[in-house]
Amino acid sequence: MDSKSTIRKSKGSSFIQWIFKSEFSISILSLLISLAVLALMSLIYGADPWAVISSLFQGALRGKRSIVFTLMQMAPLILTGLAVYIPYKAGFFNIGGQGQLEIGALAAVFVTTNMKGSPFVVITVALLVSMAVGIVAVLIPLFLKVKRGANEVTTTIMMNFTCVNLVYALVTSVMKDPKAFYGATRAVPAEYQLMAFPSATGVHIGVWLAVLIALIAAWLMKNSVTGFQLKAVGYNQQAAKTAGINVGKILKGSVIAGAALAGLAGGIEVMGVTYRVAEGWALPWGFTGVSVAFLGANPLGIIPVAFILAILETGARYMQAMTGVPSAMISIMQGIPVVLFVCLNSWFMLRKLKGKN
Amino acid sequence: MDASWGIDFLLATIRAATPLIYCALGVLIAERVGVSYLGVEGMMLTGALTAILGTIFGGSIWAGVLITLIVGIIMGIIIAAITVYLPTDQVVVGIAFNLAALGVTSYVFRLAGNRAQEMIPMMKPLIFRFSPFEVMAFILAVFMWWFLFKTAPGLKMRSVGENAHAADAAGIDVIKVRFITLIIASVLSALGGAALTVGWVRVFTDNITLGRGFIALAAVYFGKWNPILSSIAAVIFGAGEALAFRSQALGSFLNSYYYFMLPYVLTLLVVGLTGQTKGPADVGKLYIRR
Amino acid sequence: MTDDAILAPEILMEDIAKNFGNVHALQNVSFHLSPGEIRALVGENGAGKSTLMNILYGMYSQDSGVITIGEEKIQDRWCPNAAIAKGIGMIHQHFSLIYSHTVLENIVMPTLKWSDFKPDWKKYEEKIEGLLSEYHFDVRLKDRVENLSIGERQQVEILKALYQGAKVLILDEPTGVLTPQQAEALLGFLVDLRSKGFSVVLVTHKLNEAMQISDKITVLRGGKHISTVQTDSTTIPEIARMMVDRQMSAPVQRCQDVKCSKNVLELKNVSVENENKKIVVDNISFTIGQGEIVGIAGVAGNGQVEMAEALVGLRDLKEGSILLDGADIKGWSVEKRRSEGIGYIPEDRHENGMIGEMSIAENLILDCMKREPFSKKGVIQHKNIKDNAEKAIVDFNVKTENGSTPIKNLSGGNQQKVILARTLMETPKVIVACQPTRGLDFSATEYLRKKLVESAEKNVGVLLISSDLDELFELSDRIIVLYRGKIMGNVRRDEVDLQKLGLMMTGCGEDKISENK
Amino acid sequence: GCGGNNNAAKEPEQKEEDTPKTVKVGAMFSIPDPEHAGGWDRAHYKGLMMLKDEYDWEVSVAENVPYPKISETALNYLDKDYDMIIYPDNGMIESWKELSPKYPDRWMMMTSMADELPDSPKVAAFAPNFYEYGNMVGIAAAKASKTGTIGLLGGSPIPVLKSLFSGIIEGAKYVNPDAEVIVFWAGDWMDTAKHREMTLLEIQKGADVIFTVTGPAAKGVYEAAESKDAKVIGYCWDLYEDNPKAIMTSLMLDTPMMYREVAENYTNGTLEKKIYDLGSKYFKFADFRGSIPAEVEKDILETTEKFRNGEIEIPVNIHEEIMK
Ligand SMILES: Nc1ncnc2c1ncn2[C@@H]1O[C@H](COP(=O)(O)OP(=O)(O)OP(=O)(O)O)[C@@H](O)[C@H]1O
Ligand SMILES: Nc1ncnc2c1ncn2[C@@H]1O[C@H](COP(=O)(O)OP(=O)(O)OP(=O)(O)O)[C@@H](O)[C@H]1O
Ligand SMILES: [Mg+2]
Ligand SMILES: [Mg+2]
Repeated sequence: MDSKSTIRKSKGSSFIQWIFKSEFSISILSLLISLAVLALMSLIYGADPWAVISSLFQGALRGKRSIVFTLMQMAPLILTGLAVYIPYKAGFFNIGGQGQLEIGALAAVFVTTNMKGSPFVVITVALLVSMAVGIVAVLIPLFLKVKRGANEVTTTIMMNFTCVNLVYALVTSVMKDPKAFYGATRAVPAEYQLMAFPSATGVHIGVWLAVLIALIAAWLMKNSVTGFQLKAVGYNQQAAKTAGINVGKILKGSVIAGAALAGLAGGIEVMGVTYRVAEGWALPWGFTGVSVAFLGANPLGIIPVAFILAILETGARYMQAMTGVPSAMISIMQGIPVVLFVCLNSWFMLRKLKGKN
Repeated sequence: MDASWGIDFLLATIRAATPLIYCALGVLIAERVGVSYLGVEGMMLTGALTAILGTIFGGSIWAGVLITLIVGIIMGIIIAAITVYLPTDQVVVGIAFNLAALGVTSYVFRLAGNRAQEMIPMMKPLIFRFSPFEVMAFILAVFMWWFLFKTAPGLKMRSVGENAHAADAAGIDVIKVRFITLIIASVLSALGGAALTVGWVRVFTDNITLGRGFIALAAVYFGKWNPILSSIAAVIFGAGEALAFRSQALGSFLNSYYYFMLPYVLTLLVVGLTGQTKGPADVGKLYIRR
Repeated sequence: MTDDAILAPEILMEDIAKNFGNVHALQNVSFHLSPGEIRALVGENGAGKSTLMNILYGMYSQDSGVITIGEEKIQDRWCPNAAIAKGIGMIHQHFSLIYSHTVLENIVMPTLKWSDFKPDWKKYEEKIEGLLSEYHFDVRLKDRVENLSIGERQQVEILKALYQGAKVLILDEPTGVLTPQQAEALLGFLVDLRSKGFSVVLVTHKLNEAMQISDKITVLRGGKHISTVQTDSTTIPEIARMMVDRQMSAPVQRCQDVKCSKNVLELKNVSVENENKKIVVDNISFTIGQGEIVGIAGVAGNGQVEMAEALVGLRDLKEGSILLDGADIKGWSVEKRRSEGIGYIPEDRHENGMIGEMSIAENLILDCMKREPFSKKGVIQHKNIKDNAEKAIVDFNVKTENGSTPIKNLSGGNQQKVILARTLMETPKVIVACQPTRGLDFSATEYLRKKLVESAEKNVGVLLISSDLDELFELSDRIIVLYRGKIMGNVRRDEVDLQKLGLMMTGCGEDKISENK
Repeated sequence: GCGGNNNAAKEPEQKEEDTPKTVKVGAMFSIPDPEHAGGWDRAHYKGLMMLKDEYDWEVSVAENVPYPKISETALNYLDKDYDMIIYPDNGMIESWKELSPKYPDRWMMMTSMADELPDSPKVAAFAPNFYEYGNMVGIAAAKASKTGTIGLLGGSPIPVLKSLFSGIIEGAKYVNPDAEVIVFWAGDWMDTAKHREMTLLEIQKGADVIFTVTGPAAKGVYEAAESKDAKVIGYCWDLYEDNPKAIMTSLMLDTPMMYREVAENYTNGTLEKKIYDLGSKYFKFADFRGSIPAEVEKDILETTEKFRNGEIEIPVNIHEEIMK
């Protein structure tokens, strides 16, 4: 086949083509366009676009403290990203990360505020319980999917609202700290908060735990029999079943693993950063996790993508505070790059499919 | 509890249900042609804003509705282009679109300045004490049911959602049908937003929809992708909301957050009990012609 | 338009080219179809037959080339709609039916107008009833398509095309899924159509079908038009030569007398239920000996698939037991059965046999990745998997660049070779092969049959489920006929002829047949 | 000392050498767009802007700061060498208590109710006396109400509102011992539609004067009041523009006066570590613009004036039962 003849620019084109085709370049391109949009919006609003954009990066990357914030923001995103990614590989679209996260966080608070013991034991138990509770939050959609064939996108969304409202109901009633001004739980006692590591940096160990989990997941996906089976089930359940793979086990296992990680994200966040669960205490980490999983495309990719989205979140807040642009720009900076990436990526895919190089 | 209490409860129920019905019809028709429409929340928010801005700067409620229709069409074209022409994952696009819409609407609202903060005039009731929005919602639901299940174009559209390849082979331009339907779905969702702001609370505030788009999604599911059943589901959810408002007046001990769980728990229950849970077979699947 | 005035338009496709990415599916192919003609379109897998017809029907758009229909040159905006309006109807290999809709809705839907808000269902129904009686079809219009058998679904497809006023009927491998009787009836029907003035394009791998009814045969090879010949002035070997452009191996010869020393598989009073709790395999017992090939004949839907699935563990037994090498395999998982020596070639390779997105190498170890050397202690051994793939590609003559190619990029025949390689890799005790050559061109078919025979010669027991009676006669030592889940006959191949088999398949038991004699 | 971000701090330091140091203030709001939000945030926003206009202080406002990001935002200001951090929201009290001991060289202000001061030399709370504020609202509401029923709507039952609403109840009882006060909690600070519906319910139960403490959702309350011809007493800032038909008047919290005090004391070095109790002299009614008969207006103003002078004493009686 003489496919090579269709390439237009022949000289040195392979590198340019590689750049052009790789997902990495698409993410850079969509980031650049988003920044241009941001600049335009600042201009319209009457702010100095350059100051806005530079403060975005300053806020996320300049100085030790900013980097620490960015890293801490990255941790829940890695975990919620995996919480979407792992079940998705097996054919289950878990949009319920937010509910699993919030209810997991509440469980961690419950354990740490009620249990006595050595910090190591209590922290471990709290994190395990947050994972278990995250799993509980996915059982209904999982059951409905397996037994009834119900579309899990919708059921997990419904579980999100159920869990979040349940959490708020509890923090404003039975779990409310009587001394708190708003509906909030008691704080995680100081000795049970996640310690910083290395201790001078202020980065809590949850961040490293999240990165470690992503690395392990990457290794498992590539090298383990289970990872192989997971992919097989995700691509073609019927064929996997015919080949003797225990589809039910793999599917349920992956969904449970995902929900556990989302629950863990909540545990880590509440024990490492916020220390309390309150009304409206959480950012939409669960939803951002969907973007993380899709932009990351694999567990290794999830780490840098979570980092980039953490930069956007941390930086955008700093940008808003320092330049006075509307806070709306924070959510704009979280939505638009993702939309752009998905569009550009599939546009290139479509061109490739249609054979127009 | 006297008769007026009943009537007020009914009115409150209908008020709360109306925006849901528009959005549910939007989601429903999109899913009927095989596109999952998670962007409904963002579209509703967009409509909520444009209706208010249109009314304030255009001088009348009907100007607001008109602007909402126009913006709904434009946004519909954009959404349709992204989800129909490009092989994107509809769920991811929907979620990211919602985030972006949240930002863009509050940005535009802020840009619009102090005048945008004004309260717009009240709509006159059309029949009894029901506003034109409310009456239209029910007419639309019945119309859509008739359209989808009794007419030829309805059959053709449902075919696209059930089996896009078969529809294509039957000479239906799948892409075009999905494209146009998504525009209609967007307009309906935007109208849902308008029904919330112009038809109900008469102001816009940031993120005013607060997840109502997703409740509409639940209503579609609950109503088994049937316009009338889904609208009834929306009314049930509306009644739940109206009940939640009244929880204190009734001296309930339950925290109001429990009431807000109601639509979702109900839907999950129905799904679990009836087992009739599958929508159109091709929802969410891409279709690419070569 | 009156019924006796049907005259199909003349069709002229000139210099059609079509690429899918780097694949040149069609290169300057010309195709001329006269009115009232039956044309057979043949070629190996991937020759471009379906692509060419899809272009004619407007499903795909050609990259270059011109189509003329009747007098009119087709401009752009050619789509199925326009094709239908020009009287072209196509029945795809994979049916284009909407399963949750009724037969009536399926048939009428394409002709309905977008502006028709009050469809006159009564009128349509009457019109279709007319067609039903004219062409001797038998389907109930109010049934949902999901409840129909494959044969009935095909009738619906044909009805749909006729109802739309198709005068040119394109059928893509229509007999692949039909039983011999159904296929025979279909071919007769097509001849009938010709006499009414229709023209027909029959895409097929079965050259005898082509010889039987066509006026002309067009051969495609590798996306190129090789030749179009008058049917009565050619022979099957000549066509075959044009199709493959290389020396054909001699057809498989199965040596007659197999000495079964020992049974590898034994079914005792096996009953199986389907999803609706209906008994579909009803108290059947038989054995397969070492090195024996046992063919299962029967009209599709008489329990063959369920029986195979019960054997490999995808379905539970209602009653009875299955012995593998004397051991009861009750309660064994699919995986265990595989590793203990039940190989399986599923009926639908796209659905059940392979994972399109995964590479050849990965598909080759799909059912044994848990075992050494492919994994050790749960860790995948990439190198061993790669080596294994390279060996299999050579051994089984799979046409591909290397083992990391996604299997969906292979032609159907080569996909089937990969599945066969996987099945034979670990020398199973018994192979359950369901329709192993369906949809394959004849060189691939021959290759597969040869491999099956070779395995039998190595003492593997083979259970061959096939709707192709020739195949059964060619390969089997014994043939078992299933009818409504019951065994109608279990006979040595040399004791039975086609006619007798046909009778048994329609429910006449062995005993009755001998009574009649 | 300051926890070590030196990079970010460099730029402003260079400019400092020639010009006298401008005071830098960072303030945080949990809601978006405080300039147009419910009265509390708006009052503080306006007060802060006054600092900018009258004292040339550099004022940064971080808005829509979610719970997990409060300390982060404050730390960003601290790293940029801001001299003063303002927390105008009780919900941020954790961060105030946590950060102030770590930055003893900066002023950190809680401009709402506080029970105790953190362990740092430069902390202060500017706590309006919500009970007295409530008393004045109660007097005005009871005098303006024709039905004798007053509707109160709060976001959620927080301590500030317990004190405030109790004050209203007692104030109203002082004017009209038969006055009935309905208390509803929306359970939420954002849902405009819900606030509207709950207000309608209060009106249905007979309330003709409404008072609400909530966030952006307050607009739903005004809308409901307007549609049923009830009157709303605005919270903390003159809200007349928000709904000229519904707003009877607003009991303003004189935040400019409060922030002026902060500024004066800061410049003179007389700012003290203490809870500044902002009593009734900080509360004053906005223009009634003829929303009620002149004699009622006059009556209200006179009575509240007497209250401010201490001529009238209203007993302190906290109603725990409204906090269910
Ligand atoms: N949708 C597609 N995308 C990419 N390649 C395709 C597509 N359809 C067909 N091809 C390729 O085009 C070539 C011709 O395919 P086509 O389906 O026309 O063959 P065919 O003659 O019908 O084969 P078969 O006998 O297996 O049905 C093959 O190489 C095939 O891989
Ligand atoms: N979407 C596609 N992408 C890539 N290749 C395709 C695609 N669709 C079809 N093909 C290729 O085209 C070939 C012919 O397609 P076709 O649908 O006729 O299948 P087939 O090989 O004849 O198998 P079967 O007869 O079992 O359906 C296939 O073997 C496959 O390799
Ligand atoms: Mg084909
Ligand atoms: Mg084929």
